[in-house]
Amino acid sequence: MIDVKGLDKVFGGVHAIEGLEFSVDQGQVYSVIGPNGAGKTTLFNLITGFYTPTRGEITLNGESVVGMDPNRLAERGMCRTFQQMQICMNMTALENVMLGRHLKIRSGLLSSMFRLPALYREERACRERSKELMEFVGCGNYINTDASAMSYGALKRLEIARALAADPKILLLDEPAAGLNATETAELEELIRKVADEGVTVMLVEHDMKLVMGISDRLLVINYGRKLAEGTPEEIRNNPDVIAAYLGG
Amino acid sequence: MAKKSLMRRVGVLAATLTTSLLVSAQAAEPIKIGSFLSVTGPASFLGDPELKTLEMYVEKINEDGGVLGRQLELIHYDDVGNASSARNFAGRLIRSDQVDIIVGGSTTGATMAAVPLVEQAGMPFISLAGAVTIVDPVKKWVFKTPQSDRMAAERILWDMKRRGFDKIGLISGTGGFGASGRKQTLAVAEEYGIEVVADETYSPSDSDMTAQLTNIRNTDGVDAVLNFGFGQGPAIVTKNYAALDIQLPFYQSHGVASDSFLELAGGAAEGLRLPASPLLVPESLPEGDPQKPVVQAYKEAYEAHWDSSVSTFGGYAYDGLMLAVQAIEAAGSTDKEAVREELENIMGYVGVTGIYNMGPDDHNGLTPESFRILEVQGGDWVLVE
Amino acid sequence: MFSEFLQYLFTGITIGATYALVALGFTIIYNASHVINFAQGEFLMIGGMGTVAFMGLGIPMFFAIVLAVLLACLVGIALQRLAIAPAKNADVVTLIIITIGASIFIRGIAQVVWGKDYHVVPSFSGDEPIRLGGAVLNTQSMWVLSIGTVLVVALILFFTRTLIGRAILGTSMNKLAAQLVGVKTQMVLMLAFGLSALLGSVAGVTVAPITFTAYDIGILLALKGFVAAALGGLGSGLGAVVGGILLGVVEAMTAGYISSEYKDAVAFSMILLVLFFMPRGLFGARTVERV
Amino acid sequence: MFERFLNWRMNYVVVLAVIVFAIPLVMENPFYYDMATQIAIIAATVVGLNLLVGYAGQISLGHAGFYGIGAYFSAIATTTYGWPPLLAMIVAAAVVGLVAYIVGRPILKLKGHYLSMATLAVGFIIAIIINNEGQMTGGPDGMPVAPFSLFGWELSSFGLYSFFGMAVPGHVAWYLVMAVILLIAVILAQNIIDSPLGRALRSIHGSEIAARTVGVDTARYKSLVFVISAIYASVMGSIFAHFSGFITPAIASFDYSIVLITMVVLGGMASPMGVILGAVALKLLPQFLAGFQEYETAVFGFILMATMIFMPKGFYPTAVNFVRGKLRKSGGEA
Repeated sequence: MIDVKGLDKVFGGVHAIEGLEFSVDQGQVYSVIGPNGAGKTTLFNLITGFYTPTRGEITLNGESVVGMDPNRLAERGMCRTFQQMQICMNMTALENVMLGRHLKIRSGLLSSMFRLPALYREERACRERSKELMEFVGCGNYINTDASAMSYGALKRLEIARALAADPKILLLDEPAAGLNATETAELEELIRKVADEGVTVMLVEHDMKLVMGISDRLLVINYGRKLAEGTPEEIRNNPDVIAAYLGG
Repeated sequence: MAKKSLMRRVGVLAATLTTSLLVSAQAAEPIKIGSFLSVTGPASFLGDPELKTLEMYVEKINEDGGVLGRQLELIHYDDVGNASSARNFAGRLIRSDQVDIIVGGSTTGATMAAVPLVEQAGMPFISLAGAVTIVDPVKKWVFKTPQSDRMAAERILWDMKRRGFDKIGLISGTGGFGASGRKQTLAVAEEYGIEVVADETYSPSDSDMTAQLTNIRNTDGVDAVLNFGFGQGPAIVTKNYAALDIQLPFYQSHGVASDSFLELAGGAAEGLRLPASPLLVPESLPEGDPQKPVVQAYKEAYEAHWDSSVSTFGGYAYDGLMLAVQAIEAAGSTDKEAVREELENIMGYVGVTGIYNMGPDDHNGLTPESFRILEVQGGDWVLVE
Repeated sequence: MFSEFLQYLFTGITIGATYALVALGFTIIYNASHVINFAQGEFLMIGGMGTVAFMGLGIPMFFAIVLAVLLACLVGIALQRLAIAPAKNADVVTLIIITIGASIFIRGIAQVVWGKDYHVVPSFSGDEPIRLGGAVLNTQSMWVLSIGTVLVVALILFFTRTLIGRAILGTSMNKLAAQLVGVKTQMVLMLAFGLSALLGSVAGVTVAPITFTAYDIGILLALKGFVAAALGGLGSGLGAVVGGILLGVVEAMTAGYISSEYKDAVAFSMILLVLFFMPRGLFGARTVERV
Repeated sequence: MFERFLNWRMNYVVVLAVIVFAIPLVMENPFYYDMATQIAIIAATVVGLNLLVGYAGQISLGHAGFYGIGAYFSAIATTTYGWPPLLAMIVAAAVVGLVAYIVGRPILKLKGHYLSMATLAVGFIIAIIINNEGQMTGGPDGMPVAPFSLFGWELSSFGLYSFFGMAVPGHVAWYLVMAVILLIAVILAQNIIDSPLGRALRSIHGSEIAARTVGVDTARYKSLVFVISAIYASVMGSIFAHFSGFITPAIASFDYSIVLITMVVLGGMASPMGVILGAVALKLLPQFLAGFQEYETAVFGFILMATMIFMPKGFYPTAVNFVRGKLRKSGGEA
């Protein structure tokens, strides 16, 4: 589904990502791990169009997506969450999720201004679907709450609900478990599994090894922007380079 | 100084309040004179002396028993030089305060913005602003006291022609006054057989006009230079003119006819000429001049009352108020149609600015000759004749 | 031909130096607090009008200038304490409106206290201009340029060589970190406003002999200063100077060679073009969007 | 029932309608109508500007420029060339929309102070052109404008009209027409806010990054709302020109842009009722301050500054929150 070849990103002379190559298949849960500052978030930003690679090729379903804006990638079924959450605090929780369905709505300016019946129907469907999703991620009791009044853990789930609202084919989650307690993490693991079961490809950046090892189909380990290892959780667990990097370095 | 005038104003207010209380017991309703002026903002040098003049003479007239046995009441608003506010205040005067006549409008923009309202409401309106568009074409209810900028242009060109200049360089401000003056100068130049060979402008808030003046200096065959503008701009032009050491005769418009211009421009103003009201040179007027006593009286009264020197602009307000009073007296009432007619009938009224001869097709009543040509000599105005 | 060009250049540099000084004032405050202070022009006004007022009391020019500058600094500090600090977490637009309100307030007070007339501040060294290659240059322009240069150099030294200067820069980069290492950020912000007022009022006195001075002189100068600062790149001292001079020269050249009516329009179009191609001005910090 | 009304998105429009239509029952003075009509015109302008500033979070310090183009286009087309006013207004709106689209595309890539700078520059250029093209616009002294007329029916503040047999003086007629236009402007704006489009706009304010990840074409939406707000300004400019009968370049000036944005911020960003009250306050303040004579400027500046310092969210949202807090508190106690 995603193929990355010879990916380089240089910030002011520093290689944040260097010569990275990997591919993610449809329906996989694919995790990227590595020490802090290894370039995981940079990699996500490159894939989702927030950064433009210095060199290299990224293809999504065979189409090159280098230099494509995030909103155009969203049109191709890619959606993501952020390590530093991006929630619209000026809106309610439900509106945030409804925003996720932006691309599903066809009504334009005129039907908005004059509130034509088509818009009304579409909005009602959108609201229903968004409520379902909030239930699905476990935010059901926050529907009419202002986003600014929600707890950290709830916002994390809300961000996932918003990403899911776009009916993505591929979902990128950047440290979804950061700041969550053990119970919440367990709930999150279950949630990701449910998402993957629905056929959505999931890419994951995460530090919580228990979560990653339990859920991933394949893992990519990077260090200093370079690929250290790639494989199934089992292979990674036994990879001497990885052990050295994590324990020794 | 500002404090002093404030104290004085409070005093005046108290005095008018008590007198009006005493008088109102037996007298009829006061005659309401409405006014909107640019007392603050970029045109405050117009509105400030105008308001001072109106306040002072309304008080004086009331002390002398008022008009038609009724007291005058001045209702004034500050339009800050903004035409939209001027329009709103004109509306307030007409509809809310229900004044009997309006004397005001410091700038042409403010005046013209109020014109549709006064015309529709049928309110006699004496403007204190300069542009010829105010009275040309004639508007039924609108009069004005200052000479038109067209007359200023004519007078300047007349003096230039007299001195044998054929080609002139023009520099003007892009504000209302300068832009209108430029238009009128270009329009009348041909009549006088004068060619405008350089035409430059500056924005009213510019701080240096050297570049424009350099262009004029480098134009071939320029005999004299004219600057049309008001505010501090012309003073900067004058300074730059001197600094560039341009030796050509220099003219300014009546827009700078005040002592404060001399203060700002200093020695750089030496030798320049401009058309102005005789107010700046009352002493040099010949004995037989009918305007001499009027001008002297106004100057003395103003300077004694306000402790600051007179400007031409205050004179416009003086004439406006006096014309209003004369028309009301002639009409014998404040009936608007009657007052308007009497304004139109004013003949031979000797004012500070000139001698007014109104008529159905002349709502200004002045001639270019009412402008005196002055020259700056030794840091003071001198009458050239 | 050449003398014409030289004349336009001199004019442009003189006006530009004024803009540059105002832009520097913006820069100092922007660097310390990320606030664009629309009351910056009022500091210039206080410098000029204050000098006139104190001289009117019979105080010799030099001391009158010192008093005016002190007055401006006080106003600057008061502005920070009383208006900016209480609204610390407000929106960009809200802060803009607060500083606009402050500028109207200061102007209103000045108009009551000092009156509405324009005033002259005498040139520092006479009115006799310098002649150079067929063009003339006011001695006061030389003063503007040299005082401007001295101020710029002093500022650079201040920000790089002194502890307080570095504290101001540190506060701008990361307020929390600065607090952690013991910088009293409130103190630093007050200092930045005071410094900006000092710069503005000195500029105000220096240009007053050329532009005259009045209670409302600050409006336009602040606007042009903001334009210059944005052109050069907000927060960059070098940008402020280059932006100011560039703006002045473009204005003078346009007035000289193209059209004096449209010189301001040409200047504003230039800003737009620069911003289209360099969204952070000529020397503004290039930052990477963090997500 | 009352509960439902409280939660209804358009509830304030009903309140507004009641207020604006109750005014003729209690107000007589024609001057007050004159002011009320102008307030309605300017309120509708800032309701449009609020879509850009309050909802999409983009600053414009040049909006008076669009207002000015609308006013001058209508003035010149009707007065000089004799176009029907409605046609002139529509064409003006189209022209302004086009101008806003062309300049908006590149400008709206800028952020924060740079965006304010660029919009300021656009506004200034428009004002300079209006000021300098005196042949067409009358230059700095302004130009007269023909009264508004529709199919031979002329609307003038000094006319007399009959409405279902009731005699309606011109100033009341103008006021009522403008009140209806204001309500329409508010309803259209509220519809936009409550639509998916409005959600996308608000998301740009809330988090542009979030907006982009869910597929909002932020550049397109920003220029769309810029165009909409510019068209609001243009139409209101056209109406003002006809109402006022005389316009000067001051209505396109930087000062006026500042007045517009101040109304938005003062009343309360992202709150249509707030910005309307902002317009009311800022328009009436000079009339009240007229009594302060030379202190007027200082008092005005002080009020502006103090309001923003103590109510940075604008006075309407602050007041609403205050009342809500009180209600909640008293509810809790009961």
